[in-house]
Amino acid sequence: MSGTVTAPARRVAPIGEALLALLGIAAVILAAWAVPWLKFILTVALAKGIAVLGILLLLRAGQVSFGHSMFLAIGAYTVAFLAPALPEALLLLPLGAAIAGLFGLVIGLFVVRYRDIFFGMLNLALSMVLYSLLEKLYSLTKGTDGIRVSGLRFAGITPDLATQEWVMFGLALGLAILFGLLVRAYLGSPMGRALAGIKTRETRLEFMGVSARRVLLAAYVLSAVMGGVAGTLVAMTSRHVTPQLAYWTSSGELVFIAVLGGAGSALGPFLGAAAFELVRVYAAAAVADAWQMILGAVLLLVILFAPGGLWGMLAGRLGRRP
Amino acid sequence: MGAWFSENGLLIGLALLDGLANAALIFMVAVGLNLVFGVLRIVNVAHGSLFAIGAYAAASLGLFLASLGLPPAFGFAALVVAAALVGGLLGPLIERLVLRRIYGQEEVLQLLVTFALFMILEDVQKLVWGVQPILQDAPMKLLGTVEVPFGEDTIPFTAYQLFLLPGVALATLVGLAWFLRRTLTGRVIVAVTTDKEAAMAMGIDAAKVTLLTFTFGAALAALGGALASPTTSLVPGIGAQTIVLSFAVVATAGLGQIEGAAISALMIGLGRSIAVYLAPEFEVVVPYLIMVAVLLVRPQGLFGVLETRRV
Amino acid sequence: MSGPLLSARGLRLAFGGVKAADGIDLDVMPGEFLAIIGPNGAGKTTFINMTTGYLKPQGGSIAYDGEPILGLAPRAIVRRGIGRSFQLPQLFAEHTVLENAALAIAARSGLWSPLTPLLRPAWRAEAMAVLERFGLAPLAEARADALNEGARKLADIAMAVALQPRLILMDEPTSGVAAAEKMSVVETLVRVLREAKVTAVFVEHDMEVVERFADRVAVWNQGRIAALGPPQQVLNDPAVLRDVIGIEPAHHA
Amino acid sequence: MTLALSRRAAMLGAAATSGSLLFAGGQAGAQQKPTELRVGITTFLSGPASVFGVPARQAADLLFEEINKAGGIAGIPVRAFYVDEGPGTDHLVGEYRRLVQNEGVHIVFASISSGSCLACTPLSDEMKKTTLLWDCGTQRIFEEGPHPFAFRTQGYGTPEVLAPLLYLLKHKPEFRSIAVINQDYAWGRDSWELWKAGMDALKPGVRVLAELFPRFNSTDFSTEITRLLALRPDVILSTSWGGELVTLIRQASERKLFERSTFVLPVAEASLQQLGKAMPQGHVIGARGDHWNNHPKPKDPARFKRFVDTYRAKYNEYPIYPCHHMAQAIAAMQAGIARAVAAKGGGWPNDQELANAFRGLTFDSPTSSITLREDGQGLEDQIVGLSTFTDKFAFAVPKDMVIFPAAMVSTPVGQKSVPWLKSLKPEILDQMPAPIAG
Repeated sequence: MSGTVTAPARRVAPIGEALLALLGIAAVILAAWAVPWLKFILTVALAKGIAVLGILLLLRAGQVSFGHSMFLAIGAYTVAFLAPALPEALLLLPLGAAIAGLFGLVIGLFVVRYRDIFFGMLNLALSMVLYSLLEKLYSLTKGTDGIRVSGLRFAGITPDLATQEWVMFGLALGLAILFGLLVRAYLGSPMGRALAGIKTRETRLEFMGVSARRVLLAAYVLSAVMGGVAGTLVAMTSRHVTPQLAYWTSSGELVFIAVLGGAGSALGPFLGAAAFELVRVYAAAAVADAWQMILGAVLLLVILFAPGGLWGMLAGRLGRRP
Repeated sequence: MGAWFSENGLLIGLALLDGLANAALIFMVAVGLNLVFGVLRIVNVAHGSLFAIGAYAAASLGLFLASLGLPPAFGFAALVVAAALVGGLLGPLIERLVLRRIYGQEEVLQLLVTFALFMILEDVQKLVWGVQPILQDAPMKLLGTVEVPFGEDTIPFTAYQLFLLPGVALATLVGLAWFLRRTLTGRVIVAVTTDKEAAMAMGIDAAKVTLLTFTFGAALAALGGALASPTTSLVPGIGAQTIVLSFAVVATAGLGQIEGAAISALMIGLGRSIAVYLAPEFEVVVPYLIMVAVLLVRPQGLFGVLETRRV
Repeated sequence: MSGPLLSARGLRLAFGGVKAADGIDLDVMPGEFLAIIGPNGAGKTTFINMTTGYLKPQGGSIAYDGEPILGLAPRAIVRRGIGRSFQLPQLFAEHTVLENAALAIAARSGLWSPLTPLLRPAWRAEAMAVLERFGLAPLAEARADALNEGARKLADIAMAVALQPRLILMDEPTSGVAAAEKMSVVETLVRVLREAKVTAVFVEHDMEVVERFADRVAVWNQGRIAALGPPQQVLNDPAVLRDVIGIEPAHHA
Repeated sequence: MTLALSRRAAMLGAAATSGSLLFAGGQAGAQQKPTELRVGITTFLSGPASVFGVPARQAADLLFEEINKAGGIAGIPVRAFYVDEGPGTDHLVGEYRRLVQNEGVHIVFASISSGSCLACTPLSDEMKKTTLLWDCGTQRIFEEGPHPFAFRTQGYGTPEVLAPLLYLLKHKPEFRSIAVINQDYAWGRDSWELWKAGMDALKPGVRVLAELFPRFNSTDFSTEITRLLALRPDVILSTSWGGELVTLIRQASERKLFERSTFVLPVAEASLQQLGKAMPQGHVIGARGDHWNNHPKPKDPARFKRFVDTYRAKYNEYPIYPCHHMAQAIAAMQAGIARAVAAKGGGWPNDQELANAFRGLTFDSPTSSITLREDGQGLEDQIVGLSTFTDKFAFAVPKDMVIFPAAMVSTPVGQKSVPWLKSLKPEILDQMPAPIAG
């Protein structure tokens, strides 16, 4: 078998990875320029990719969070709640990230005591608590209809529609690159390497004088921050937030994207997110009432026949080159 | 406190009656999920879809039988037959074609495979049964209502929800406990749940046990759906809600725990009903709060056993 | 001469009805190699687990370097300088041997900046040095799960040694190692530990190994120390031979 | 296969398929008449609200087929691009952009869900794309700010709540207590707020015994029904719809709640076919408009009958109100485009000119005439009655119907619904037309 989700199949030389990343960036910019409506899709895809980077960190520890979209929702609702008073996007972004990170720390202190199914289910339960509250506290959140985000300013300027789309796209791309590099460095650091230890050799970590919980907590908080960043980006791009962002199927989608893209590289989540959004959009356009089935079938095929995900397939191909 | 209770005590009593029916339905689904987890070590997200398909199949079959002019009592047969059909057909199909290929792989892949199945089955339901609500409440009507005294007033409850649902759940619980402890097949399932390697070393055909358990679990989910069908109209999306509640029940109970599932289903069912009276805003949050609270105190669930697992 | 490095007094621990430790008293002197022998289930691994904080005894005390360590978490005990290796090697299977060693070095230095590469030059050099001492340098780039049993055992111990402990507890360092390479593995091991001035306690079933490398032997039986002394003396004790070892070692005559 | 879809491949694919459309849908200048009229339609094709979305889509398919057979609109065929509202608002806003920027639609029909409408209308402002709000009911749309490119071709929450309220006050003036059980989302909450504002103005002192908002998409109301049975309110209001309403009515009637309290069900019409004979008689029912199958005096009876019959023949069920709302949007589109083309002397209108044509437009539905006010809101009459059974239908229909003229029950332009309802005087009841037996 050529590798698995949580462990890279084969290592691609850093130079190859960098080249691929550059190629990807160029392709994304080209596509956004050539096809205006794709700009929106790609912005959302980049944002989700950032959230999936967080999932990837946890996957390295063998842990699946089936409730991670709660952090995305926290970031998004931070924007929705604060935008009327504080319409400055460049402040809302770090604020959303920080608040999500804070939630990540509090929730993390609780959930890092659990492993495997319990870890996944607890995250699921907590995200459902958030979802239910967002849905139920109608006077605050406008319930399932959600809140519209309007009148954002960027460094004090209110750009016209087309400019704002480009600004959001640029922000998302920039942050995707930033977090991609950060996660890449993180995974190469002792903190990142120790994550794999949680999956199989937690005892050994303890007998190296390392607290496995702290290793996992650090990754969890970072992943929550990235979820928050993704949420703020999604909120500012779609300019409408709903509790659906926190529903368990949304979290399932993030894990879906992680597996689709492959966890072998920080590029995986973005590959996965772009493929996911595009398949979804094209499937929805082609067969509006069976897009879910098509996505499900894609997921099934990937897991059964290419468990390394898109990155695994790419890496396999690159690895064979002389 | 005393005054409050005399005022609300009766109402809470009523809430308990509602909670019981609710708990019975959640239990039927959760216990199948838990059984499957015990043997396959897979949390089956598509379990909720089996619930929904069981419900749809039961309603369709019931309506079909009624259209043949058969008496409404056949509606009950439809519930059982539909559940058996769904479990007996879809169960082996899913296990053989899909799950079998991913045993021993990483947990996340197993979970996602069932998530993929869930997505596919959601649309299959729409393609087969359409989107208009379907309902077939002949079995509920047939049993009529029971007047429960409430102060000077009486409150009508359907006998279906007051007696039949809890009765079937109880019978399932007792039957399952008997099956697992007293029959050879049941003991084999317990053995595989407790220690798969050891069981295989003893010559147990794990493939057969897995297939059997999954089929059985699927039938339980379908039966849960079939039993729910007379009380509700069937619309797209009922599977997604059911499964996430079942997760809460199973995690609260402890993985692989049968009796535990009954007790946590009861806690969650009653908790929700009481919340409708006391704090309706929080009704939806109650199951998850119960789960989180339980896991805070007992990380392995109410009845879960640390490290060594058993049914 | 200074006092004992490790001192256990009256350790008691029972699992159900089975007494895994029934009043263990043991002093380990600095610099010595102490072998623990005894039948399966005698409580040898339990002793290691209690000393390293993995199991909590129901009674008794353990002092390390004169200070009580009972009740400390494993990682706190490790930080005080007690390392251990495992009967089944606990390596990070997805990582290379080099990364495994480097991770131990990173753990020891407590430097967990998320932006510092694990294989920064200083750590890489030190990890390579450790691997070279164990003769594992040629395998540095191999994935841990691709090693044979002997190399895995050595790598496991190398990780413990990379933490620079003063005392190391090894659970059957030679079990599973092919007979042909066993002696060379042990020789490597002893050489490295002597060089690093590490005191060692090791559980061992092979009497030849015990005889050649141990300074003292402690014989475990049913949660007690049945005999304690130099190998020559203990391994010739008829009671030990009969009750504990059970069979007469063929080479011993 | 999709499996092999790498990012690069996907990009190339996207660029290739959209290449020809890159410059579609331009805005100003001399407009060339397109070869087809592209209509983007957002509707629920998945999730619980697909009980509305799918029949509406069926109605649209049927009508477009008819229109195209008869030569299309302004001489060009119509082509629909459907978008599913099911996946959520964030997905939908992307799809709206795709419709406009990639598919190059000329007009958009937006949404069943009020949430979707609230998200899409600002997009219509930004992209200057004429958008017909074809089914959503929130009063917030036009009351919270102008939307120059958006028009609602049917009634909305305020008249749909006020008409049943007036009907109840006339039918059962002596009621003293009420309970509400609504779905927990904007429509459920907003409709209760509207109702309460009107009720407190027209009949102060009614006791509210319970305000129940079970979560959206609930499948069991046993506990809520027990509570309502114990409380014994005179009237129970529920603006719920779809499977939830069916479940509520079934469970409540089984447990004799309909014998204890009078129900007011403003959105009942869409569920009556499902309920069949299970719908109790003598309760107040509404249709979000006037398109009951037993409408006492439809404006164009032949057209009404033809639409219902064709729909029935094709889909084996009666059209429900979303089908009629879809038909209204299509009729509005036909009238609007005809007007715009006429205003340009036969030329093809640009986006601005198309939008202008809809302001103040009057168009005919099979049952009445609907005028789009200057704020974009359509004026659609409301018919409310009491549930009953006739020989003609296998399901409940209203009797003692009152046709409320739209202007009477709609908030005047420039005012907000809640303050306006609070300002109502009981005299409004005198303006109410007399009931028609039906």
